[in-house]
Amino acid sequence: MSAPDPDHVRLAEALIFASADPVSLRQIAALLPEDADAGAVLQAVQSLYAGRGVTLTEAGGGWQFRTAPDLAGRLTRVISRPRRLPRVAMETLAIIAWHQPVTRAQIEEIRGAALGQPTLDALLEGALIRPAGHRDVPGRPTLWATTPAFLTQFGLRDLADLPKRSELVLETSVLMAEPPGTDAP
Amino acid sequence: MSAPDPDHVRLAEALIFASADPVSLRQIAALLPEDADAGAVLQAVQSLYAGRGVTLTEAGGGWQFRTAPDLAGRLTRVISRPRRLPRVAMETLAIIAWHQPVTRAQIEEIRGAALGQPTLDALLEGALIRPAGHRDVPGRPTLWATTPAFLTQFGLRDLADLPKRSELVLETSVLMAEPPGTDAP
Amino acid sequence: MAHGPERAPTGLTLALDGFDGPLDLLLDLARAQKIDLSRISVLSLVEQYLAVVEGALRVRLELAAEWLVMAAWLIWLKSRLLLPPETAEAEEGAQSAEALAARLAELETMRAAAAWLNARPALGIDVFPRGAPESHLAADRSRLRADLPGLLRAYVDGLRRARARVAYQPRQLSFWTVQDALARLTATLGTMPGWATLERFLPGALSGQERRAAVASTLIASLELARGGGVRLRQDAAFAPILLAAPEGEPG
Repeated sequence: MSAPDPDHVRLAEALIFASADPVSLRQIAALLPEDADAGAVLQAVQSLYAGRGVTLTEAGGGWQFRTAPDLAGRLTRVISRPRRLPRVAMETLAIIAWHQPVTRAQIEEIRGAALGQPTLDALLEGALIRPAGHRDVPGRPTLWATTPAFLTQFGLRDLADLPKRSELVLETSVLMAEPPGTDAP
Repeated sequence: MSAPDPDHVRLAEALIFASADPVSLRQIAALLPEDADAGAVLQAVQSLYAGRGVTLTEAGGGWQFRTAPDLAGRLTRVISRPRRLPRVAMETLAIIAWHQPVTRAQIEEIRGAALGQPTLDALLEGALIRPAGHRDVPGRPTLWATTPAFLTQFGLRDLADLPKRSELVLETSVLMAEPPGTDAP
Repeated sequence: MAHGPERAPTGLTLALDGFDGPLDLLLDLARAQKIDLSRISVLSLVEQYLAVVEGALRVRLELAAEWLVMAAWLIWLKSRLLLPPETAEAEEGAQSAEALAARLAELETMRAAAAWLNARPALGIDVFPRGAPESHLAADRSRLRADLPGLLRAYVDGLRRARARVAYQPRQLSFWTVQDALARLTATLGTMPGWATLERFLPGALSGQERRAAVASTLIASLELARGGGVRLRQDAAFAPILLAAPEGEPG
C-alpha cells in the first residue's frame, strides 16, 4: 500500500480542525477524490499528531482533535469563584453561632420560620456547623454548634471574639445604616 | 542556542490549539518555567506546522492556529461560511481602517456617496468597528475606529501591518487586473 | 472589485444606478483614461461626465439630485478651465481641478485598500479557527464568600424579620354581655330595697366604651326579665333615670 497523498492528509487535518463536531470517516471520504483511501489518510493524520500536545481522538461517532490528556492538568487555570451562602443559611448560621448549642426547634423559634434540611446540609457541607450532643428533653433533639472552620472563615480566634449580643443590639442601628450587599472583605 | 524542551513545545501547542482566541506570547510564557524561552518555543511550534493543513498565524496581538489559506476553496464545500461583506461595507471598512478615527461625514466625503445605516450596522455586527469618542466640532459626531476583531478577521498583527497608501496604489493595478469574484486563489 | 457589465459607460442607456454616486462614476471614467490618476485630463473627464448625465436624462427625466449638483459644479469647473491661463478665475479652476483629482485619487486608494483587505485570507471565510475550542478554565467554588460583618447583619436581620413576622392581634375587649347582666340583675335585685337606678346594677370600675356597653346590656337584660315579670321598670320622663325594682309581693 502506498502512502496517502500529502495534500489529502492536509485537507483532512484542516477539516477535522475546523469542524465544530467530530468528523466521520465518511465526511472525510466525501472531501477526497473517489479513489483516495480515507482510512489511510486518517491514519496519516493520526500519526502526525502522535505524541504531540494535541491528539486525534475518536469521539461521538467521529474524529476530533483534543488536548493531550497529560497536559490538561497543567493547562487548566483555576479561578476561585467563592459562592455566597443563601440568606436563610447565613441567618441560621448566625443563630447557631450566638445561641450554641441550640436545637433545630430553637432555631425555628428564633427565626419564626421552619428550617429546611437543605439549609442545614449546606452548612454541614461547608463544615461550618457540627452536632454537639443532644438536649435532655423528650425526643433528645440534636444540638448544633459551630466548628473551627467557622472560626477560620470569619477570621475569629475563638467564639469569644464574636460581639456580645448586647453589643449587637446597640450596633443594630449602625448595621442597618450600611447599604445592603457591601460585605467586601 | 539549544533547541527548546519538547515538553514546552507540546504545552504551548496545546494551549494555542485549545483556545478560541489568539494566544499572546505572554500567556505562553506564563505557562512555561521562568527560564524557558517562550519565543523559541513558539518558533518550534510554528515550524512543526509549516506546510501542514493547519498553520500557526500571528493575528490580533497573539497566535492562533488556522486552516491553511490554500485549502479554503475545498474546505468551504463542507464548512458553512458567512457571506462576504458587500462592496460598500468593505470600502467603508477600508476608509475607517486607514483614516481612523473618522466620522461618518468624512467617510461619505471620501466615497462621494451617502453611507446607509445598514452598512454601519453590518460592520458593527461583525464587531469590526467601534465608536471611538466624538469629534470636537458642532454636533460632536461619533468617530469610528477598528477593533481587535478586525485585526483577527484579516490576519493582521496590528494596524501597522496595513500597507502604506503609496504601496496600495502600486498594488492597485495588479489587483484591478484580477477578474471579479475570485475570492480564492 | 466587482465591475458588472452595467457599469461600463459605453452607451447612452447607461444605468447610473450601477454607481455609488457621481464620484464613483467619475473615478470609473478617469480609470478609463489612465491608470495613473495624477495624469488624467480633468477637462475631458468633465465632458464625459456631462455626456453620460445628459444621456441618462434623455432616457428618464428624473435623476437623483446629487448627479445634477455634480453636473452643475462640473459645468462651472469647465468654464473656469477654458479661460485663458493666468487669470484669477483660471487659477481658481486649476485649484478645483486639482482638488477633484485628489479626491478621485483618495477614493481610488481606498478602493485599493478594500481590495487589499479582501485579498487577505479572512477568518471564518477563507481560513478557519478551531471548530471546537476547549476551555481549560476551571472554577473553584469550594470557598465561601462570607465575612463577619455579613454574619452580624444576617443575625440582626434574622431577628428583626422574626419579630416582624409575629402576627398583629388586636387587644381583647371584655364587654359586659347580656348574660352577665342577667346574672347580676337576678342576683342583686332582691338586695335592693324599692326602686333603684339602672346604674346601680352595673359592675364596678368601668369607663367609656365598656361602661356604655354595660349600660346597654343591663337595659336589655332588664327588659328581658321584665317580660317574664321578674322585674318592674319605671321611667318618670324622657331621659330621666331608669328605675328598677323587684316584682310586687316579693320581699323588698
